[in-house]
Amino acid sequence: MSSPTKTTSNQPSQSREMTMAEALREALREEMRRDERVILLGEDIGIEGGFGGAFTVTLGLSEEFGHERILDTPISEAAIAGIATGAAVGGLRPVADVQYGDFLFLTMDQLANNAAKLRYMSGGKLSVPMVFRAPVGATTRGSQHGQSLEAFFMHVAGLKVACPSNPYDGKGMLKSAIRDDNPVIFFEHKLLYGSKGARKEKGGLQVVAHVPEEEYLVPLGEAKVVRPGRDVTLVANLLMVHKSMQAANLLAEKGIEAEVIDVRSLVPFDWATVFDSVRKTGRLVVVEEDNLTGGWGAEVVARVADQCIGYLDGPIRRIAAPDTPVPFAPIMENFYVPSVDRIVVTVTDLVAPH
Amino acid sequence: MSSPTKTTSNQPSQSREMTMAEALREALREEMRRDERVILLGEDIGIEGGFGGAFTVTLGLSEEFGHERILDTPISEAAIAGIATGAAVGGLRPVADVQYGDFLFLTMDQLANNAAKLRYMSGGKLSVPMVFRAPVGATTRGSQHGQSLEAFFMHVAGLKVACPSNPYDGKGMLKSAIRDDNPVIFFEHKLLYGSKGARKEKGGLQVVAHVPEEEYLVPLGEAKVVRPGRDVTLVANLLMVHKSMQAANLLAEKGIEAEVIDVRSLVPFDWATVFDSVRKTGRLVVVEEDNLTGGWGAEVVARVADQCIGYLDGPIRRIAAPDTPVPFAPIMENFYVPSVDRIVVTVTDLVAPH
Amino acid sequence: MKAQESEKKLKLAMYRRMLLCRMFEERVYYLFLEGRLPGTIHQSQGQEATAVGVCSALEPKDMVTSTHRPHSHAIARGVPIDSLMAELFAKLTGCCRGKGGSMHVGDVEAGMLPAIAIVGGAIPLAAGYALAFKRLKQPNIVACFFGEGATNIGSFHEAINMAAIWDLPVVFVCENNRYAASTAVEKVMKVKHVSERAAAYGIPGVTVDGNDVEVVYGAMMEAGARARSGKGPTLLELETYRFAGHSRSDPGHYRTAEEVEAWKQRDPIQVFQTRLLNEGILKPGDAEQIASEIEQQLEAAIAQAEQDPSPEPEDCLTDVFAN
Amino acid sequence: MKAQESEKKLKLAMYRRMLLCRMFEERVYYLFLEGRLPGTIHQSQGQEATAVGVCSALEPKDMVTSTHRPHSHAIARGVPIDSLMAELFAKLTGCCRGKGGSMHVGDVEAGMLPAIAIVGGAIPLAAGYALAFKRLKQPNIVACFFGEGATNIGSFHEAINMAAIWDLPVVFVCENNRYAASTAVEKVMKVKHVSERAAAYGIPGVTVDGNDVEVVYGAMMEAGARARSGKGPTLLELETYRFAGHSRSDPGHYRTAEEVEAWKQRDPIQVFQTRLLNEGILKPGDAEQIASEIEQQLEAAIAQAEQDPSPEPEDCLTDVFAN
Ligand SMILES: Cc1ncc(C[n+]2csc(CCOP(=O)(O)OP(=O)(O)O)c2C)c(N)n1
Ligand SMILES: Cc1ncc(C[n+]2csc(CCOP(=O)(O)OP(=O)(O)O)c2C)c(N)n1
Ligand SMILES: [Mg+2]
Ligand SMILES: [Mg+2]
Repeated sequence: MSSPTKTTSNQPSQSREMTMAEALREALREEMRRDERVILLGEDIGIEGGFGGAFTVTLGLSEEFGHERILDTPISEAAIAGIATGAAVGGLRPVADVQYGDFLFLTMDQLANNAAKLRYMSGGKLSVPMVFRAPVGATTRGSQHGQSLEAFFMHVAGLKVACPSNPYDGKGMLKSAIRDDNPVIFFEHKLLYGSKGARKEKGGLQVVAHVPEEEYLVPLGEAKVVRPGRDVTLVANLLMVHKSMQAANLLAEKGIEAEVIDVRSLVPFDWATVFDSVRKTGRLVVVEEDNLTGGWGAEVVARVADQCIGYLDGPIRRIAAPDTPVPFAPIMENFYVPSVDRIVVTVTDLVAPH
Repeated sequence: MSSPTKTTSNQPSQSREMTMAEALREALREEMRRDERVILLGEDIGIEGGFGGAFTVTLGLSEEFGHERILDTPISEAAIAGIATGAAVGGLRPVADVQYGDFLFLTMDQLANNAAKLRYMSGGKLSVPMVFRAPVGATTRGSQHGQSLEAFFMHVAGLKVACPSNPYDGKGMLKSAIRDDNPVIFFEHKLLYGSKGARKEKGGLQVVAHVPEEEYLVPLGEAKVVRPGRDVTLVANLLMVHKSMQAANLLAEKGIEAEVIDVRSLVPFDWATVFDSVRKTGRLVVVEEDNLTGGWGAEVVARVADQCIGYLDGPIRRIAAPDTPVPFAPIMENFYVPSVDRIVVTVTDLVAPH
Repeated sequence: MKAQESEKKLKLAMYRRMLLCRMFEERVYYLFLEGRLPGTIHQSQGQEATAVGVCSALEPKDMVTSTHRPHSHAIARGVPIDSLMAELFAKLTGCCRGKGGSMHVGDVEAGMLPAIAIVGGAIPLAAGYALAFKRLKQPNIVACFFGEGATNIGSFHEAINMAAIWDLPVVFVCENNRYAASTAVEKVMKVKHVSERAAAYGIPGVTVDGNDVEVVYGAMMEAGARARSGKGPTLLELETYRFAGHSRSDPGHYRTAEEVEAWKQRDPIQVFQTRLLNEGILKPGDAEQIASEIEQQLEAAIAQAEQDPSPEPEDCLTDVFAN
Repeated sequence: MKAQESEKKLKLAMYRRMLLCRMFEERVYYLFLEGRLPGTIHQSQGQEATAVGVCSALEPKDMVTSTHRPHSHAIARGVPIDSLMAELFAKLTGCCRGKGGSMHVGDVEAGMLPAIAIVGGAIPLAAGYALAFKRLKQPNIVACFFGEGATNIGSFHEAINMAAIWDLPVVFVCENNRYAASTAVEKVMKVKHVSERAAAYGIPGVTVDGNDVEVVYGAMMEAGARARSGKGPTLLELETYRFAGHSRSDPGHYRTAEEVEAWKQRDPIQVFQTRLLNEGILKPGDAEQIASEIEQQLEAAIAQAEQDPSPEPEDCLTDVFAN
């Protein structure tokens, strides 16, 4: 899985190749320059001689913006979330983060009971413009450092959920998230940060994208058809978009044309794009890295089974991790994380006339 | 919704009518008498002159078992969950609780990262025999005291999830959960505790059931067809089982025979019973009190869309709460919580020839 | 002269406000018994000096955070009585437009965030709001109310530590009424005073008589000045007692009649009234006069709330997301 | 005589154990550089006296909980080296059968729970395990290891308070190595000593030199005796330093060379070795002899681990639920 995959984002003349880590860093820098109210909160994000966060995204920002705006916190995830929420209500636009998505479980009371509900409980009198960044995905770190948590937050009414799969979307969506007046949980995949950061992950993809010099935004709530196809619709996010693309290329060799949709954001969700595709192809396979039961893919299937049932030519399949914690041994982890091969086999079987 | 609904549980000659609160209390008492290792942990559960927990379930138990086994805790939900987990690994069989399910968000790190994964991370060398009880459901308490959280825990690999709808199942399943060698999240609905406890809830159902004198268990992982029918399958849990039954009776008057399935436990889930029913009726409507997006109903639809698609005569519908926090005003709450009327209308429309 | 005059005015204002808190709660209690209000309530009879003493020491643009027991905080902070009453009646005119209810009353305009009913849940919010004040260079502070029971939860520890290391302009106000629901404080912490916990964060911890509104006011002025001047937070423990049950349905059998009686002897309103009479600030008859004015105010609020419009069922769907 | 003999044996055992910890970590470091081990590691060179001093004061049936930095805790506790090495190699013979990895090593048989990599996450587990000891009337205690960074997280506060009010048989062992990843302790707490936080729970707080294994052993024996006798927990702060980076990829530029150098002068193994030589407990050449024995032990463990069987991909699916 090391061959560079370039995203087919609209490429304006003036553009550079960037990794996800670089693109996210540039988004933070631009928004912090643009709006004094944007601050960052997190562990090890701005320490001199430090890491720039667990995955280098904030590296160098404290030099430009200082420690008044780049706040290195104690290991207090719940308070990081709650303080970001309170600061947002108070007029700032905090961008907080956890070093690994797994730690979001510590923040759920503050995010689900406070951030997501304060506007509602106030009768619409206040808003909570904050972003909470979280790296997800299995990277041979074991059960407590490899989970995917999108589904938990997609289920919390009042939170938006973003999950960009490439640097172009990453930058554009992070900027949109920061300008959004609502709490946005922003998921990033550890294997997509790219190798230019100090923290290249084993098995990481060399995902680079052309990122234009001039400013641009990618709105939250718009899915993207990253590959058109007539035979089957593959719906994926984050790392699984890339695996689905690789699978689609292999399937094409067998004459199976898969349409690949990158959901990009889970809340709001761009249902129309998925429905249109399924109505065209008649077949749906959702590909997610998360545990099968109760994953976000189930919601996609449920909406399609409600809205597109008459168009389906076969069962709806989900390709997901089994219902187990993330195992440590790479041999087991490779079995746990949906593989290109699994996608190819599943789709081939689904499309094959029975 | 005040007419008494009696559950049609197998009724042995020797039996008494009991409310959910009474049945759960009896289950705890029996298991504590049976096994010294069973202890209770929670806030205000055993204080003299106190409440017996938020809904009287533990009332009187400390008199019999003493404060060595009925542990009144500080307001420290995360530690309650973590201490129960550690105690379980250490050889006890703790039954812990939160006063309102909404507080489970505070426990998610301990339950999802530790309780659910310790056995796995140890390579199967230890087990975590604990039960965590949580009252759910909207009862005019507003956004932070009325949520339904089953879906969050159904998605955590390594946790079992129970949700009994009546006193007979409540007692039998709680006893099974206590004897189970795995962590079980045990959901109870506030409107189903019954009126005999000091804490009768407005709008609560007068659900009583015949509970046999002699000991019995209701295994986790077995759904129950509480009403047979040929036209449509209604899958529900907790309070929604009762609303579905009421709807089914009204539908019968229109000549629509709904089969109502009480899932009883979400993990393990009795897929066969649901699949068999859907294959028979050709139509599925899932009824849940939780927010629509990412609710446990989505998983039910996804499994059916994978396994039973050829048997479906129409779209699969879900009746759930909208994607909003729980509103306070009863007028809004009644709109938020799925109503008997909504079920009737949805099913009628689904079954009607188009 | 002038100073005396304003001091006198302050005392009278505090007295009236305390009485308003008390009479509001008593009136609301009966409304519940009559079944005219939905949901549940956590009342604060007996804790008026803490709410009024603290809020009287605040500036208009300061912010208050509160708990599941927020009525007196809201009244003391100046959330309009009509909008409070309307919220309890679940009306569209309520301070939360009927979406919040008793446990979430608040009004940012009046300087109070919606109350948070998750014990300890508002403590990080308070620190965060204080962080905003600091970053935006506003000269304001946050008064963060919570009970002694909340000092055992993680958010208390994490948020106070962060407020301490960043010298945030917030005062952590612990209303120690000796019980968390049915649980006596001695059962759940070994320290005699909650204020002893301040040392763990390197901030001042102070314990004062929470039933003496002037003492509370003075302590809050001091802690507030410290916070305003950039010296950081204080953990201010106010020793008090709730006369009411924990919630609507609680008869309070976990407390002895003697204990309750002893505290009633120290009724913050009685104590203060007697003092004001001795000081001649209250003339004979004034108290009755004030009470009847409040009485009318409350009856008007109830009458208004009852005829105010209810939300529509579909209003449930709004206010989830901004724009 | 007898006493002296056993004391001598204990010292030698502690010396050997510390050296084993050090040499294990150094060997493992190179295995990682050579790309022979998957995942990441958090190493403990420099913190051997804390791990060995504490675990040497434990009884066979006592229990240890650990963190993301667990290798020395496991070695000190007596988790078999082969099974530790095999776990790092992700083999079926690993102490977690390849499912846990470096951050979760442990072995209940040996008296150590799987390490918890969520900072502070094991503190409630330790209190819970201690509760089980107490209920089951076992005369044992739990030694709960965590770093100073963990003392800012909610679970520390909640769990220690509960252990305190119930007098649970647990010792909270804080390895204060001055940094949480890149974050210096002064940045995130205002107290000078973590042990000052014990007062918030009404339990003893003790700070000792964590680089002197005998001092650590003595302090742990005392805290352990207290816990065993039903007097409850102690917060034991051990001042130490990690020579390694925070994790595999950390060059540690947030620390000055001088600081690192100064601490290396206090290398717990060097300090102890010199003392043992002076006391004549170690004879010239003994140290080298012990080192080479350990060397062989490690090489054997590596050779064994490399030829041990790997799990099958499908093994991923087992061990989720009991029975
Ligand atoms: C996290 C959490 N746990 C439990 C509850 C249930 N509960 C509501 S109030 C209360 C007692 C709070 O005691 P304290 O903090 O002293 O405040 P007081 O009620 O005395 O004003 C409890 C346990 C809750 N709302 N939130
Ligand atoms: C809850 C949580 N937050 C953040 C992390 C990432 N992390 C791993 S170790 C570490 C530093 C821990 O410092 P300390 O507790 O002092 O232990 P030390 O590493 O110094 O041994 C951090 C921030 C984590 N594993 N868990
Ligand atoms: Mg209290
Ligand atoms: Mg440290």
